[in-house]
Amino acid sequence: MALFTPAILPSMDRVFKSFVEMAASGQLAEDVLVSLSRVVKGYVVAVALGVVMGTFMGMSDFLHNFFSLTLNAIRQIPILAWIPLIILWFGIGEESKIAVIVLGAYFPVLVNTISGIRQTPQGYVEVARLYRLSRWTVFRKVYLPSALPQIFVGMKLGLGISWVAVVASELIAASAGIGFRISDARSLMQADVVIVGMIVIGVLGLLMDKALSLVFHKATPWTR
Amino acid sequence: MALFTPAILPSMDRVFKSFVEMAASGQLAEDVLVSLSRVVKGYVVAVALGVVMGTFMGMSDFLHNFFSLTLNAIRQIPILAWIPLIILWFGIGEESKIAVIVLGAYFPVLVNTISGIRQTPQGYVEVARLYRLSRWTVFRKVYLPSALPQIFVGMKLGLGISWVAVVASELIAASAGIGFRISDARSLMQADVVIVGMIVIGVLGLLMDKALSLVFHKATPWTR
Amino acid sequence: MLKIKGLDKRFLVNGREVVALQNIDLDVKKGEFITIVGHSGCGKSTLLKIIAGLQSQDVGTITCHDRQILGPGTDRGMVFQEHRLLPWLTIRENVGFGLQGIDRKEKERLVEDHLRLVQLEGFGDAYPKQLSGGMAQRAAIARGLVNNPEVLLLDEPFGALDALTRIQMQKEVLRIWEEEKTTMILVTHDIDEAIYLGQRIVVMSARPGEIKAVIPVESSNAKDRGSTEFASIKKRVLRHFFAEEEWAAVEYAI
Amino acid sequence: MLKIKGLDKRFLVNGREVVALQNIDLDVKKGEFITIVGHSGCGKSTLLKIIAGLQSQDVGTITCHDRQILGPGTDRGMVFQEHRLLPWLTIRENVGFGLQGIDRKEKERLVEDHLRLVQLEGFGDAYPKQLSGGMAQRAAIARGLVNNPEVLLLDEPFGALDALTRIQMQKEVLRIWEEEKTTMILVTHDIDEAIYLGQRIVVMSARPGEIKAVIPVESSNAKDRGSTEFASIKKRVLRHFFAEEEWAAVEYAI
Amino acid sequence: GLGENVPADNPAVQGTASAKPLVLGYPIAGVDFIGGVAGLARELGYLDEELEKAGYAISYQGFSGAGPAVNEALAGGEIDFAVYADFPGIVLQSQGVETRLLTVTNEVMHAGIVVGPDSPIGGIADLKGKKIAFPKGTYVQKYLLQSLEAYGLGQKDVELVNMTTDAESALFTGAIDAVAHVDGFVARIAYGEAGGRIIHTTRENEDWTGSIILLARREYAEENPEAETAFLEALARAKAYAKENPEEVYALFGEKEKLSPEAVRHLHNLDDSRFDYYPLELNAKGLAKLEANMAFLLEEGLIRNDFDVAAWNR
Ligand SMILES: Nc1ncnc2c1ncn2[C@@H]1O[C@H](COP(=O)(O)OP(=O)(O)OP(=O)(O)O)[C@@H](O)[C@H]1O
Ligand SMILES: Nc1ncnc2c1ncn2[C@@H]1O[C@H](COP(=O)(O)OP(=O)(O)OP(=O)(O)O)[C@@H](O)[C@H]1O
Ligand SMILES: [Mg+2]
Ligand SMILES: [Mg+2]
Repeated sequence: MALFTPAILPSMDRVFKSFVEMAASGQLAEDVLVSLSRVVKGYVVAVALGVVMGTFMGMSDFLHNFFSLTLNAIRQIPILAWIPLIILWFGIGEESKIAVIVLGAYFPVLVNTISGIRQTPQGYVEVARLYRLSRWTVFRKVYLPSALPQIFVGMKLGLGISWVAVVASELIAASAGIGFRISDARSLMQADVVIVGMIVIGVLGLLMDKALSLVFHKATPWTR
Repeated sequence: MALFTPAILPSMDRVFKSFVEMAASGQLAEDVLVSLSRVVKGYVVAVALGVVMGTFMGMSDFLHNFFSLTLNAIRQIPILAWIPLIILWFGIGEESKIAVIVLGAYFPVLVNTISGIRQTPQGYVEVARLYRLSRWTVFRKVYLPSALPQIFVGMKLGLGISWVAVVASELIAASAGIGFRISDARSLMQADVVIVGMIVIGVLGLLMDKALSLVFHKATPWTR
Repeated sequence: MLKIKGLDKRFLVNGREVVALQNIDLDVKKGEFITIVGHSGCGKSTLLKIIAGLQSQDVGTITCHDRQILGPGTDRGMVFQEHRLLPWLTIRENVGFGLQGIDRKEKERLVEDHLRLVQLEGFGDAYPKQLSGGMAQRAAIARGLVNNPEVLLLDEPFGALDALTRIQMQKEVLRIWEEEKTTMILVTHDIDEAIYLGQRIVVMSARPGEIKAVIPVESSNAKDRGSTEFASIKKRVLRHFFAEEEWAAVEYAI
Repeated sequence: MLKIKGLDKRFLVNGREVVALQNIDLDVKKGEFITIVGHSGCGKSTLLKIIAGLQSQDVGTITCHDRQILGPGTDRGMVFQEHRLLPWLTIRENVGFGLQGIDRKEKERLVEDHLRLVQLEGFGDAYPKQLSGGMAQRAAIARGLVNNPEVLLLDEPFGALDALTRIQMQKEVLRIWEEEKTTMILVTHDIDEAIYLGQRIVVMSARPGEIKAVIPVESSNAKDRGSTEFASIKKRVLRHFFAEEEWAAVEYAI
Repeated sequence: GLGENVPADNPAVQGTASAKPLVLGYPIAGVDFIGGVAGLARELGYLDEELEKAGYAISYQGFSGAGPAVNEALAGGEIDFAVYADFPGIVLQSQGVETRLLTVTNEVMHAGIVVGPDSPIGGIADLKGKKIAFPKGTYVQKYLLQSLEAYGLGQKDVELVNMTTDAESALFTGAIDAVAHVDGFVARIAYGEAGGRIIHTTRENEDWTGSIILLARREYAEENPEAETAFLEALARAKAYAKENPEEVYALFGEKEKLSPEAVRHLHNLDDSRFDYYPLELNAKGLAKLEANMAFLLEEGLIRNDFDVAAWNR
């Protein structure tokens, strides 16, 4: 079987030409901006929700037992199956697209945060208990820094999934966005556009991933 | 806006009736078995690949630098965009469906494994170096147990994503499977069937997740 | 002020029961300096953690100012056997870790004072992993002292210190004890230290961890390492450590 | 066999340079027992880790059997200042951690023997966190001894042990040294211990960490804690610890 | 004088304060273009004009998720009118979502079967034992099954594979032997770079074709009869324009659908530029086809309830 069929895997030449065309027409920039704004919004919400809920569930056994069954079940359910409900609850505007991204990016952050918080060495927690620090201080000074490396892993995964989810989200009523462009090009059999889209998302995602790594590096001076 | 439109969110009654019908006709069991077999195969491959690659990349800076750029870029690229290439490389049979699941489940396992391995306290690694243990022994006795909690988080996330990916995978030429059933029901506006599918996946995923937790608990007696 | 009555504590180790503490009775007066000596593994750390409220006993009661101890309280401070410095805080932040609700300036002053006290000036901005074992232990001592609690529990605080630093730290602790009237309970393996610091020495035996004897160090004369009282108390303490037949051989070595 | 020449080691702590070791010269003969004493933070642990091959020096050479040390080797074993027991291995597995390529039966026998030696029979199946501080330290000693390396580096191995256990462990180490002709380098804060065990005592000073003196303990008489030689060596060692003005005050207390 | 392609993502920002909003949904298969006479009406600006006159501000919303996505949006009340194939419309009404059929905009939606350029398959009869991809739940399914039957092939004689977007990938890699699909898709392969051969189309038998309908949420339709009238007026104007300027219309279709002139002719020049296949009224032929399609959906188990097609418009 051919590993390279131009109709599916066009030459790099052709891909590059498409890229230049899309860039020159301004369409690429528009698509990227639209999707980027969705990804950023959805991702920020997912991280905020995931870290907060994860912290609560990590620090309190009660909340963990209370929520984990439901959340673990929801976690398994395909995003595509949620879309009708998301349209029902969030409409077909931006909210629904952001909701899809949140749904995708939330769980890696949540699960990693819970695990990170729960793995905080008891010895350190005891020191904090000894001084009767407030829950908030204990979180800030003990749980959070201890869990940070793992929360960060969740954030990295969540970021990747945000980009994956943007395509699913742009299957709902969209007329721009890099995910929309990919779906579109797929039905138009424009393999070169699909590949351009993949590369653009790959590079963009990579840059954001690197930025995240940098922030993490700055935020954890003690690991150096 | 209506939060409950029967066409999208039918009554529990109706969902239950559908469930009974689908169960009685044997269709549900067939769908579940088909998808379960795909999930298990894809998941096992993803875990094996993820843990092995993650270990190598976690233990060797060279391999980490060598692969991480590519893998991080690939990680961001939407699964749906991969499908044409997956068809090109794996055809439209079972392999392609499993490939989609692997693509989804691989990265959570990989990223968590790398992070877990890299966070192994240097003090313990030094002890192993002191005794000039073979790389394999160091892995088995130091890195692996130290990374296990985080690898496990990756495995949990990967398992969830396997179920998410099964729907995408069954968009490729499928005629059975719970993901196919959901897509099919969605296009036929059979909300009750969609909801049955979601619940079945949720429960199945939950059971597998619990099983995983149990295995983990057994595998880490020292954390008790 | 601290009343311990009939304390029992057991642990399960691989299905087998290990009696860490058995029938511990001890009254500690306000402002008293108690030292505890005993075999490795006899339950000294466990006892301290129970007093701190970090572990709970299986049987028995323990009260502080006639109120049951059910958890940690700011009246009791502790220096752990392992230093337990938080890896993500600098030494300065670690020392000031428990200082809350006070003025920032005042906090800074207190922390700097205590860093100087344990001779870690210049290492305030270092992270714990950049310190040597003894330096980390000193930072932990500073963290314990800075809060100036009513009762201070010290679990082998000077174990990793050299002779000179050790003597200096002992003096500092004595000075603080005298000035602040802190109640001190200190675990040590150094019997000289136990005699030099303690008003009463609690000798514990291992498995089950029981109190074998409580030896008072009454005259201030006994604090003098060269005095005969010192030597006689040392002998009394050591005696409890060794079986009859060993004693003869060891006695001479002291 | 072990030749250290002009060793320097610096660390960066918050942008500031800390000289951990400076111009260290030391020759250790095969089968010799060296003890090292010095202020907390003077670089003792760093020196041991460099000998073990776990850290590298900035300047200087270090050879073992005339071969440059570039990394760890099975000829050198080490007991760390912190116990470093692997939390996920039982005590038995921890003790047998470095034993490789030998018969399973033989390995089991060796591990059991060493567990008995450090008085941890019955705790073989426990996990490290179920042990007291002293018990963990003993397990670490057993792990260091069981491999029977040519050179054994011991970093304050008895710091957390009570008087009795300590004496027993010291005796065991001496016995092994005599029987196996192991070259021993032991760091301690207990000067009595340094004299009792060492053939030569290396006294180090802090920041920069230099060798101040190497004091031989020649006659076997000096090992007797009651002897005048013992007292005089102790004085010589201590002298290096204190400044002139302090010395007068301290001398008396010894 | 072609209308601007207004941004459709946010219907709320459009129109004047007093104008009532009307959101039109439609499926997108690769290009954001409604297609057919409705697309023409939009591009010519007639839709905006007529609806503005009636006091409405129309906005357009394409769905990459095609028919099912349009249905979900209709059911969720997110869109008011929809232009799409009759199959998803029937599915929606049969599921009890209250809709009103406004008109049939196109009564002959063709489909075809395409094979790879080097394929030995010459016609439907050669498909025996072959792997054929088709989009399940669309009128293509009806066409495929009925045409196979017409050539004496049962469902057991071929291997049917359900595929939507990625059928071409499978065709090019040889994973499947033929694709049955809507006319546009077939033309795209046949007139595309990689090439392909059309072995059969519904032009052989009009009964196998599908139709395009204009559907409204019943609630909206009942509250806004003026919107319906204005909408239909715009469609009528577009049809009239097409009859007079066929070449411009073909050029417009070509540009919007990103198709070559040959492909456009194949797709749109069905009755020598008379454009009578845009009936824009509910005639007996259109209703009969809807009846037949509903019967097919029922028979195949794709819907569970039938309904009165004749009353759908009332
Ligand atoms: N990883 C490190 N990073 C930075 N500085 C370090 C590091 N390890 C040690 N140091 C510094 O090197 C010096 C010597 O440390 P070392 O641990 O060798 O002392 P030590 O003699 O063993 O002291 P102790 O008796 O307290 O254990 C100290 O000042 C310490 O701050
Ligand atoms: N978390 C635990 N789980 C199980 N057993 C424990 C635990 N903590 C302590 N023990 C057991 O309790 C006994 C007393 O331990 P403890 O730490 O109080 O001893 P210690 O007197 O402080 O000894 P050391 O002088 O060696 O520090 C030991 O036998 C130990 O094995
Ligand atoms: Mg203890
Ligand atoms: Mg040290």
